[in-house]
Amino acid sequence: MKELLGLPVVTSKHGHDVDQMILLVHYLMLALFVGWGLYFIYVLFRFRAGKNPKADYHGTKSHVSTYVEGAVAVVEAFLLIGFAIPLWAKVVDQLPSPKESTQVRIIARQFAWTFLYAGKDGEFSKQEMRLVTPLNPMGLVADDPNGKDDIKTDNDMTVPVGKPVLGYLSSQDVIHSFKIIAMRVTQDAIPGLRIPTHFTPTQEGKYQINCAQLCGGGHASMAQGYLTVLSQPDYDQWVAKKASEGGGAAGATFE
Amino acid sequence: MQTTSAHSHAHGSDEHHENHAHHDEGGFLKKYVFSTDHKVIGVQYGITALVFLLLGFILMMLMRFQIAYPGQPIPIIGGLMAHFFGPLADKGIMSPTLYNMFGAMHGTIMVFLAIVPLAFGAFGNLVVPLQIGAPDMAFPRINMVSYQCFAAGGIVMLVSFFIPGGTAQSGWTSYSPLATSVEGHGQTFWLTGMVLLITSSLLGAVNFIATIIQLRAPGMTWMRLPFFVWAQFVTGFLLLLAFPPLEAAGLMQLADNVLGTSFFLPTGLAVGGRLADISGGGSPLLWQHLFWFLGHPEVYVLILPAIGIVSEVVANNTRKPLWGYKSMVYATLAIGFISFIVWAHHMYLTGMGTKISTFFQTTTMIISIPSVIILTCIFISLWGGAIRFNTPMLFALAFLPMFGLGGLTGLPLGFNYSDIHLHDTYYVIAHFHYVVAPGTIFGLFAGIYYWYPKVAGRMMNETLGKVHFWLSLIFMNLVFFPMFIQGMSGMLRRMSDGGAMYSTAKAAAGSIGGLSDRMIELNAFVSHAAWGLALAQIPFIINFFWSISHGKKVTSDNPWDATTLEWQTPTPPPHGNFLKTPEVVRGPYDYSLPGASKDFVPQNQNS
Amino acid sequence: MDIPYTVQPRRDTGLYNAKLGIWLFLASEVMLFGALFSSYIMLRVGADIGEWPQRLLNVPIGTVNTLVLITSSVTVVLGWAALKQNNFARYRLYQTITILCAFGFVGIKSYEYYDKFTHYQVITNDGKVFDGHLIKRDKELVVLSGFEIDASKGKAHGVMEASGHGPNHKPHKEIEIKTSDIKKIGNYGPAHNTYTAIYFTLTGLHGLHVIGGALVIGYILWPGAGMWKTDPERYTNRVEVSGLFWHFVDLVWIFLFPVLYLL
Amino acid sequence: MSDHHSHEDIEAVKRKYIIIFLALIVGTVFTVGAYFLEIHSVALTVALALFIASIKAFLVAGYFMHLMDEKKMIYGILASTVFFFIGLMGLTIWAMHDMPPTTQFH
Ligand code: HEA
Ligand code: HEA
Ligand code: CUA
Ligand SMILES: [Cu+2]
Repeated sequence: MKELLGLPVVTSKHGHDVDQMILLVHYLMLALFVGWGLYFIYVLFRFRAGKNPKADYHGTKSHVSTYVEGAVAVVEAFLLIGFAIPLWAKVVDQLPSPKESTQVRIIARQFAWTFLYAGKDGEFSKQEMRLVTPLNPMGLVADDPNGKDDIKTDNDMTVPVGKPVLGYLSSQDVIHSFKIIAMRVTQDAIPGLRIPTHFTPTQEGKYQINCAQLCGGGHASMAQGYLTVLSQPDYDQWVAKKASEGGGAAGATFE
Repeated sequence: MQTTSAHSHAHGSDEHHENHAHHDEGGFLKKYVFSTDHKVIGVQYGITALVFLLLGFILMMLMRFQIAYPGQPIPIIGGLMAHFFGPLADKGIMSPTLYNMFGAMHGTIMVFLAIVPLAFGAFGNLVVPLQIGAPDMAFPRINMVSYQCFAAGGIVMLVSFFIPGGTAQSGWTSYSPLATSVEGHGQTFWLTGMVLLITSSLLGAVNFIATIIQLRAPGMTWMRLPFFVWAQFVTGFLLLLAFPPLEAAGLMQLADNVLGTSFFLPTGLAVGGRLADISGGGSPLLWQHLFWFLGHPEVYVLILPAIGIVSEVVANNTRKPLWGYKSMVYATLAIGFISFIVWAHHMYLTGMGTKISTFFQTTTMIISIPSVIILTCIFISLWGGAIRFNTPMLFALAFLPMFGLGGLTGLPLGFNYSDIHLHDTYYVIAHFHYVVAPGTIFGLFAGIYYWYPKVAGRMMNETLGKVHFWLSLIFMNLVFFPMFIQGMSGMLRRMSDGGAMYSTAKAAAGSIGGLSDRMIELNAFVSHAAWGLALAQIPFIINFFWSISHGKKVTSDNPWDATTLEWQTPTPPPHGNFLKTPEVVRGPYDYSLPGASKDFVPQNQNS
Repeated sequence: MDIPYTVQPRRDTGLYNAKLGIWLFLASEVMLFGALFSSYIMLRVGADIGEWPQRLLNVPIGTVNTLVLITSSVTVVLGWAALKQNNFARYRLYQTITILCAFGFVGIKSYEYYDKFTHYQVITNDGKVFDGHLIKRDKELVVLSGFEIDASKGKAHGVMEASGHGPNHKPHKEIEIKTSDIKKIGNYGPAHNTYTAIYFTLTGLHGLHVIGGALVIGYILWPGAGMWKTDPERYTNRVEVSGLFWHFVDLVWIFLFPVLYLL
Repeated sequence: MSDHHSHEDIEAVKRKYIIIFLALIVGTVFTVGAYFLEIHSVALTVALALFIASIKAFLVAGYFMHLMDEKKMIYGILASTVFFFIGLMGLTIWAMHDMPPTTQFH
């Protein structure tokens, strides 16, 4: 059935739940559509004027329809309480502990993605929106010692496999939306807010990052960003390399 | 006033002639342009809206070319576009910016300038006063002003295409900060146009509600109202109470654009210099809340009148009463109420917490139940009928599964957890087009074929009508069904290249999760189907104009053997509608009443 | 053709058309002002600490304007009551007062607007913030009558502390600033911050309602007065309906005044 | 008008209007008085101001606009309007506050 729906590959832990949920809803839809569809065709055939010239003023007295409506309500309640609400709470409110996850600040702009890693100390530089200038589009506080070892990359988000990724999404200009299809992640990046989002990749590889929210003339081609999922040792190497390249200063200084 | 009588062209009733003559004479302008007669205004609304419907469709056909063949010049009219839009359509190639403009205007035109005026303005004006037995609307002059505001709003929107910098380009949703950060004055025009359109709708809504409450003929109790009138009544309330917040939001965004305020602009924006010295402190989400507070009730504004039309046509052509009329009325009222508290299901992915999204998805699921009830009632009404398959009925019948499909696919969007994958994909596009295109538009087509003889005195051609129906049905599905498949595979909406940049072919070698070739190929398929859909409208357009003068003349005032009051007037109804105020003695759908001499008993007749 | 119930109420609803119409219209107005009011609260709650000016407006002036509007409201009902007693002259007197009040209200509001448009805030290159009324502005020099404010607690907070209008009134002094030292200069117009933005939007829209209402009342009072002779009942209805609108405008102000001036 | 007032009725009504007018003035004076007294609890000032404003609004709507003896239909319309207004304001405020942790910058 999932193949029939045409759901694409899924490579994150919670992604399977998303697919499961989509599947269940489609079962309900299919049942209703096929059920009523068959009824519909039958009725049109059986009660055509040619065959049934005299209509019945009262119609049917059956209560089946009430049961069907009741059943729809029950199934919807079941999907809500059993799936949507608790699962949503898990992806939205119950964030993984920062210590055990790869933390990344994701900053969208027209039309590219910037990623900020906390570096060795595990602490990000402070950000204050009133400090934003074209030279300091993230509003980083320049003399914050935590920022000295931050790592900044453009369009390159690299994370280790099997470990939760905790992203903090914000935007410099207009609203964008951070979407990785295979990870079943979609989250708007809204200027003025810093919205957490998390997922646990289960498969190494390279994934295109989509921008799902209309963000201007370049929206369709905001496609240079990639998520690279590496094994832990490869990831450690990548971090070391980046830290040496950027001289640890990439985060805080822009001048 | 108990004796509301009127004179008519056909049956000039003499003693009133002198008092009322001056209403009718007064030249072409007074009669067709500045008329206060609800039927003339209805026709004005109808024609204008149909023209906009066509225009919205044309914009989309051009966009579909761009989606199917990104980067290629548009054949035939490419040169013309280059002439009008300059660098935006260089060498006849539609630029992404122009694509965004057309997209925003397609949505705006279709929703606010085509469907609402057609469903509410045109059908409401033409049919509601007749069905309740009223001589006109409660406020005829306000009715005229309402149309004029609509026309003015439409003109502002049209003009905006040709101003330097072009028209609005931030989607019909006009999210801030994008809507404020783009160059040019397109958005300012859009907002001005919207304020006019909203004013028009508000005036219309006041008028409709007052008319339905006050001008019902004697004996026309609430539960004897035709279902169509109920649908329009609830629609009126939706417009009346949901539109003002968008008007407020529109004024605020206008201030952001023109006066440099920061209602929807947060501190620390760094959009390429343009917003450098704003004060900040605003909230982009505030706009979204105010927009969708209208946006969701608006979708029921689009669907309820269509459901009303379908109900009328189904009752008439099954020759039996609507099954569960009362539950349908209560369900409609329930939809009206609940539709005000579901809006944030469009905003699940703006960073909503669990509690609030639980609230909104619960209300979203609750509102699907009355829709199910209405549809079920119409389905069951078919049971035991003597179904006539004329053109209006075919469209009405096709409406049911099409709306069903659209409505059902609203469910996976309504659960926030499945929306994570489907949000902003073509699945959403397919969902709502199934409700508005083969749904609402089919309902409206049914209404046009059904009430045409009342207005024109002639029937539309059945053969052309059936050709129009079958071709439209087939092509509609060929256009919109593939979009479900594309959406499920993750193809995003509002992509000027149809998602080509995200396809496996264009993405970095070896990357996972791109769109397969098959999805991209579907684009061209869909576009061709859309153009086919356009061809399928030719029989309709011919039929529509040809029948005005050449259609089969109606031989009775009641060609469909219907029960409701609009068929109890002369054809076409004179100014003032009824020769004598009707006295209503029964419910709206006494078809095949046992013991009656004919298979229908009009509302104002004793069997 | 005549539309039923334009004058007499319909039995089962007890209303004549125009009365129902105006109430429906007012319902939509409630949603219009309600949305702006909600926006006010949202912006206020979301404002950074110290960025939302409090007590920026001149309360005595606002109080006078409130009284003006309340007076106009009572003259409207008294005028209507006079008509009910067939006393047209008395009605005309009352409604004339109403219109004068409307003028008064708009006049005072314009003065307040003028005051805000000449009230400037200047930020210098070395980060100092000055606030006051503009006395002079030319190529070299800007002269303000006001204060330097301590911006460390937020620009708006500083204004509150130093405010010339509020309870803790401080004397103004003349400040001269070289134009070349100025980083940013702007008046307290709508663009100043979200408070002034919503202030101007709310009061501006309200002011338009006052003007619109006065025009309608004035139309009924003078050019449209002929109807009193031909159809007095309908005329009285018109007066009642325009009065309902006018009271609504008053009602909006009853909420705007404490919210904008006092909080 | 169906509810025909006799002349004496009208006199009584006019007296009522004057009393309400005075009450409105007193309300205004109280509100402003509270302001100059400088109650230091912001919440209290807000509550007081809005409380007085509500009373004033009730007087204007109830008597000047004759809502006190208006018809069912009008009540129905206004009740649903109030319901939707509360929905608009309440749900929006709620939505702005129920966001995942760390979403707000400050
Ligand atoms: C007329 C228009 C209309 C209608 C009626 C609906 C009806 C519904 N809509 Fe839709 N919707 C839109 C127009 C409409 N929508 C538009 C325009 C958008 C996109 C806006 C944008 O972003 O640009 C949208 C987007 C949209 C979203 C946001 C998606 C996203 O952006 O991620 C959601 C989410 O909850 C949603 C849900 C629903 C639901 C639950 C219903 C329910 O009311 C549906 C209830 C109906 C049923 C459940 C059907 C009952 C069927 C049967 C009983 C059996 C049928 C069987 C046969 C016929 C054989 N809609
Ligand atoms: C009521 C609303 C409505 C209607 C009816 C339609 C109708 C159609 N829409 Fe539209 N659409 C929207 C509302 C609507 N749309 C909205 C809101 C959006 C989102 C915009 C955004 O992203 O901001 C959208 C977006 C949208 C997209 C996505 C674009 C993108 O994301 O990049 C596409 C893609 O194919 C599309 C296609 C179509 C097609 C093929 C039709 C066809 O069904 C059209 C069929 C039309 C007819 C059949 C017309 C018949 C007319 C006549 C017969 C005229 C007769 C005239 C006389 C007699 C004078 N629409
Ligand atoms: Cu960024 Cu779309
Ligand atoms: Cu919706």
